[in-house]
Amino acid sequence: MSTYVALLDGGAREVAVEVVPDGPGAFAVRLHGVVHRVDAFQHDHGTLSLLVDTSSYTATLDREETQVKVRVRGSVFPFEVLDERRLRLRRAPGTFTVEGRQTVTAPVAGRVVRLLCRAGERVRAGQPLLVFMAMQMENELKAPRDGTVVELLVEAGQAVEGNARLCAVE
Amino acid sequence: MSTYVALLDGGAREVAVEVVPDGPGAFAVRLHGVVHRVDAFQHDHGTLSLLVDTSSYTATLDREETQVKVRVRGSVFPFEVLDERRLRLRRAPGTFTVEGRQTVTAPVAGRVVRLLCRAGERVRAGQPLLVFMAMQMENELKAPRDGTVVELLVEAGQAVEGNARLCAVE
Amino acid sequence: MSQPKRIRKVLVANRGEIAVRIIRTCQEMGLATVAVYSDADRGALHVRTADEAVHLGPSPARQSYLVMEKLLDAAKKTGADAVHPGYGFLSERAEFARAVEAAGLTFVGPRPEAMEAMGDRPRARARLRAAGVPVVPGLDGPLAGEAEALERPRQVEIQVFCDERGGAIHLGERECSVQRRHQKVIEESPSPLLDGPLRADMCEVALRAARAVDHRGAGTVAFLVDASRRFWFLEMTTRLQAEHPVTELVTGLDLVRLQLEVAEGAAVPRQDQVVHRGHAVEARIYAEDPARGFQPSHGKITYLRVPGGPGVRDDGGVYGGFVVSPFYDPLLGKLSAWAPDRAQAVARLTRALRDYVVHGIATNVAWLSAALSHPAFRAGQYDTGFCADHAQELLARPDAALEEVALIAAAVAAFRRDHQEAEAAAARAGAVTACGSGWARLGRARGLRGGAP
Amino acid sequence: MSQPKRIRKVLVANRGEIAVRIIRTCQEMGLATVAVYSDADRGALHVRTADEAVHLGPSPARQSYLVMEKLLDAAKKTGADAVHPGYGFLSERAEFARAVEAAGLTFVGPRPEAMEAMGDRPRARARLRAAGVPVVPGLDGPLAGEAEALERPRQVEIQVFCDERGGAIHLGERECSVQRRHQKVIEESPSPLLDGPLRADMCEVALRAARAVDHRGAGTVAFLVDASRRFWFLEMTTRLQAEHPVTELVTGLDLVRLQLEVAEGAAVPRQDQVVHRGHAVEARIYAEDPARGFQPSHGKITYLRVPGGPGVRDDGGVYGGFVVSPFYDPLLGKLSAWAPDRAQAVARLTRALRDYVVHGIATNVAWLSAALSHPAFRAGQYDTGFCADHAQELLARPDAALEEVALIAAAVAAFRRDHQEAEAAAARAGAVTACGSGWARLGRARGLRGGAP
Repeated sequence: MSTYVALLDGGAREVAVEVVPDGPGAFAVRLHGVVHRVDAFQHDHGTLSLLVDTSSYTATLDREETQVKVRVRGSVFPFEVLDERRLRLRRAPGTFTVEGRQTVTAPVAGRVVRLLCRAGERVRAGQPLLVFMAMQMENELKAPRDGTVVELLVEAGQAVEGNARLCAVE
Repeated sequence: MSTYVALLDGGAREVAVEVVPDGPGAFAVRLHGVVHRVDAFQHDHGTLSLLVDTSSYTATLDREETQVKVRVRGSVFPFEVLDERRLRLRRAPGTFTVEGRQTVTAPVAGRVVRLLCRAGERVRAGQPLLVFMAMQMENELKAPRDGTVVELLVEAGQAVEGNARLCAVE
Repeated sequence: MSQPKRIRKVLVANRGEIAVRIIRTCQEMGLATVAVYSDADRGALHVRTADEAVHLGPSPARQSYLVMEKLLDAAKKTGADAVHPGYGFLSERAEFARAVEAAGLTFVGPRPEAMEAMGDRPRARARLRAAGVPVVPGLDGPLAGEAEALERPRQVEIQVFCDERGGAIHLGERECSVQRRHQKVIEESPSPLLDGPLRADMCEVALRAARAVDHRGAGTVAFLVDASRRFWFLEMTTRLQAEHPVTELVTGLDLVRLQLEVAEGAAVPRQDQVVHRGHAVEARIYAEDPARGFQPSHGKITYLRVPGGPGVRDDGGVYGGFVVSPFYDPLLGKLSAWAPDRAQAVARLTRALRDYVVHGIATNVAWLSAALSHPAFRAGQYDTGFCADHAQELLARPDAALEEVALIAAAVAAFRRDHQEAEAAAARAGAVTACGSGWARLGRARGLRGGAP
Repeated sequence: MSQPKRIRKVLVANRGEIAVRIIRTCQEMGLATVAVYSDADRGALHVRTADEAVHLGPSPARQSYLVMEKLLDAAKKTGADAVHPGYGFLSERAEFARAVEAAGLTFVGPRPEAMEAMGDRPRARARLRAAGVPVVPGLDGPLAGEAEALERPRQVEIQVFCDERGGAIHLGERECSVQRRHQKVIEESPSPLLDGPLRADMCEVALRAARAVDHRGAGTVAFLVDASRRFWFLEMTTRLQAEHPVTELVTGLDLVRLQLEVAEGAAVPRQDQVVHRGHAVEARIYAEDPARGFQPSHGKITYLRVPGGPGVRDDGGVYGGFVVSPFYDPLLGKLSAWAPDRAQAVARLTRALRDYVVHGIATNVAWLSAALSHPAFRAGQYDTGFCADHAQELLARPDAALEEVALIAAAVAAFRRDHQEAEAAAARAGAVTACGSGWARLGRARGLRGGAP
């Protein structure tokens, strides 16, 4: 089960949605205390055909990071969708930014192609820290917050396992 | 200028078509001694809008190696299109297979990832000889003909320039 | 006579173009709609078009669209108060109509008794002969081979409509002689064969037949007409026909609306209120390959563009991106054209077919154009032997005049491909972010003019 | 009177939906067609639909579609013998008509003198007043502000058709009061305002106006009608109007065919041969964003699905994959519906708009649905102030009942994304051949149900 929290009206309202997979394309979704049986079918022109219980809808999702605009039958609903982890971070008292030491880990097994930062360097959130390669593709791994690179545990060319700790920013 | 030769009616007829680029999307095309001004526009659903002099056509091309089926206004024309090099090979007396020593070269600068053959090994046309990597993508380079690997000039991990000779089959 | 009830929510016990067609009229009438679907049809247009949709079961029709209990369960689950059967599937199964009515729902169609009366062909013929309807000669027993019993017959059908109050009208005829292996392909109204007196005779006999079985709702009385313009009853279908659009185009009536109104107990219009205007022709677009013996074609429709403009009607059941499965009739949709006269209507439909673009699967569009352009069809002089007689002529052969264009297209495409491969080799600079399984792809993305001005 | 000639090849001096519309009729009549295009329109539908196409020049209209010499050169180069101007661009420039005829070609439109007579509005009004046509009061001089001079007027236009032989008929009226900033958006025929006597009066006056300027071909006489049902001449256009489909749907006539026939010297039908039937409504589909002050929207149409079914007509000028450029009018096409009565026609158009799917750019489709559903429109009680009066009501606001659906859609989509990312991490085995700029892409390709049964 995964729980998502949608922030509506610019954060004034908060709605929790629980999703449990239930066969191919099928889900049980709890919303406002009611469990709906949902069948989702992705059309390749980018719309989602949704059967909610028996009702048929076509939804178009326009996503940018955690912001999403959902269009259903001509109505457009903008909101922010957070998963539990992001929500916890958001709820850290007094601030809505990422706090504490953040460790950057390898998403899958692969190889560190290049380092783009040095230990002790000040970095901004979103700044690329290193180039990581797996499955023949390169990706930049980015700083999760503003801060200092307090640990740098790998070097260029090094092969690492999935979830290996690469560096930390604090 | 490039010259193509189309083989029609299963090779019974042979027609030469010369193509000279003439600005973005524009070409001068000589066919049966007449030069046509052609404007070609590729629609992203896979059809080609062609203006031949002033006439407007929509062509759909279905290609498999050198065989191509062209559909224009409901008429379908199957033929084989060869460029000059292929035609020369075809015209080698007595046979329609690739003859002589064939050298495999690097299509662009890159790195040899893995060797899939050894010097002296017998190989079949189309059999992968080595894995070559460039632009973060791996490609297999294949034997151009049946024969023996008479030269193997690189080893796994070696970086090479574009057009570098990699191996030869004879 | 059961007491008809006001209909509020209609379950459409069908799929494809006819399900979409029925849902459209329901929407116009402000009625809620329920679609049903099999595994193969989860992404189908009728599922997306309806307000609600209920899964029936596996793809084969006998495990989904033909299972009465599943349909009744779907109606119950969604609170539908009426069931429209469309055509095919359960539409002529009296047992289904009976079960629907037993569940307290309205069956949009005739009473089960009328369906049974017509479903049993030998008995139906006897009954009709007693009512003075001429029946195809020598055919009291056998069920097959009607068309063969007469020489070169035409098949002309009369659309009738009857209500619960004794009202019975006809909406003129449809000429249905363009058939391939007994499957209609092109239909038109009026028939080029009929004149006023013959039409009046046939319509009168059709109404006699409908009354003889106490018919209710939409019905079609099919006749065979021989070379001497004598006609015989062939069969009566007690449901909407696929080719109903030609009748709608000529009369201006919406037959699905009429069906629903009659099912609610309303009267049919008076005969003198039915005014015929102009000429309509319909062509059925099938996913089949005429070059391979009309073998059905399956797979994803990668691109679809349907024609429009004056007098053109598209009744589609698919969309770009839909996957045509092998489980059902390969009918993708129907394209119809109306015009003030037959020549213009045929020219219009031919023009429209030229604009019908389907990629990804084979269709009979070119074959339909050839059929419409055939001199016998243009002259209106064709019978049920048309498709077989002209089978070779109707298969598209390449137009020699276009060979040069095809050669130019192939050469230009080859040039671009070669050119782009060369260009790609020189384009390494921006390559890190490129996506591709080979070098050529990068080149194609950069080197092509197209898609943007 | 110049000797009209048989037309064989028509150059269509226009673009977009009206060029496609004209080409369609030419194809039905067996006439060859020549399209013209600017840089931005190389991939446009009219270029692909015509038999031939000639490049005019850069994208701005003043360097392409408005350059008379380029159009004449194109006609000469292709051997066209007639020029159809469509609407807008050069369609009402007497100078162009004169140049076309001087080049020995047929101009499909009025004589240049009639265009000049109508183009000079103050003189036209004086001439018409002399002919007994009531002109908007207090407006002998000024060219602007007609609609403001009357309180809450309606704009009703009469379609007329005149031939070279003195024949002049009307094809009834079009109600054109739904206008946003003087741009028509929804039109219908007949007008809910007119009754028999008022219609007869207006049509008679319209024909008087057409005769007063010796008009030939298609013309439209626009009137303002005040709350007391008095009417005044506003202007006369001497070309095809964008909204001609509603007249075609009601009369069954093809106005482009009539234009071409009249240009060849044929007579118009007799007035008593023009029979009106039912009701038609048209909505113009614009690439504009009502939520952002109706700002035009440009870019690629990534997906397009147009509605069909009974009584629906699509006059489109674009296709899925086309790039809408900022250089021209943002009209993508027109969607019209016909039905036996007004309520059914409006319900039908509303239903059809629900099925109109455009991805990639913003459109006014939801706004049109809101306008058609507005009580004032449903009641037929609206005037030229309709759009401004109800501006706020017509802007789509989210339907609160759908919020739950949107939440479910977002949560399911998020779940899938997260799930696929996790799955992708476990899917390294088959990764060498994968194409993607990130890990998620691989997962999406593998993890999604969709597109195939």
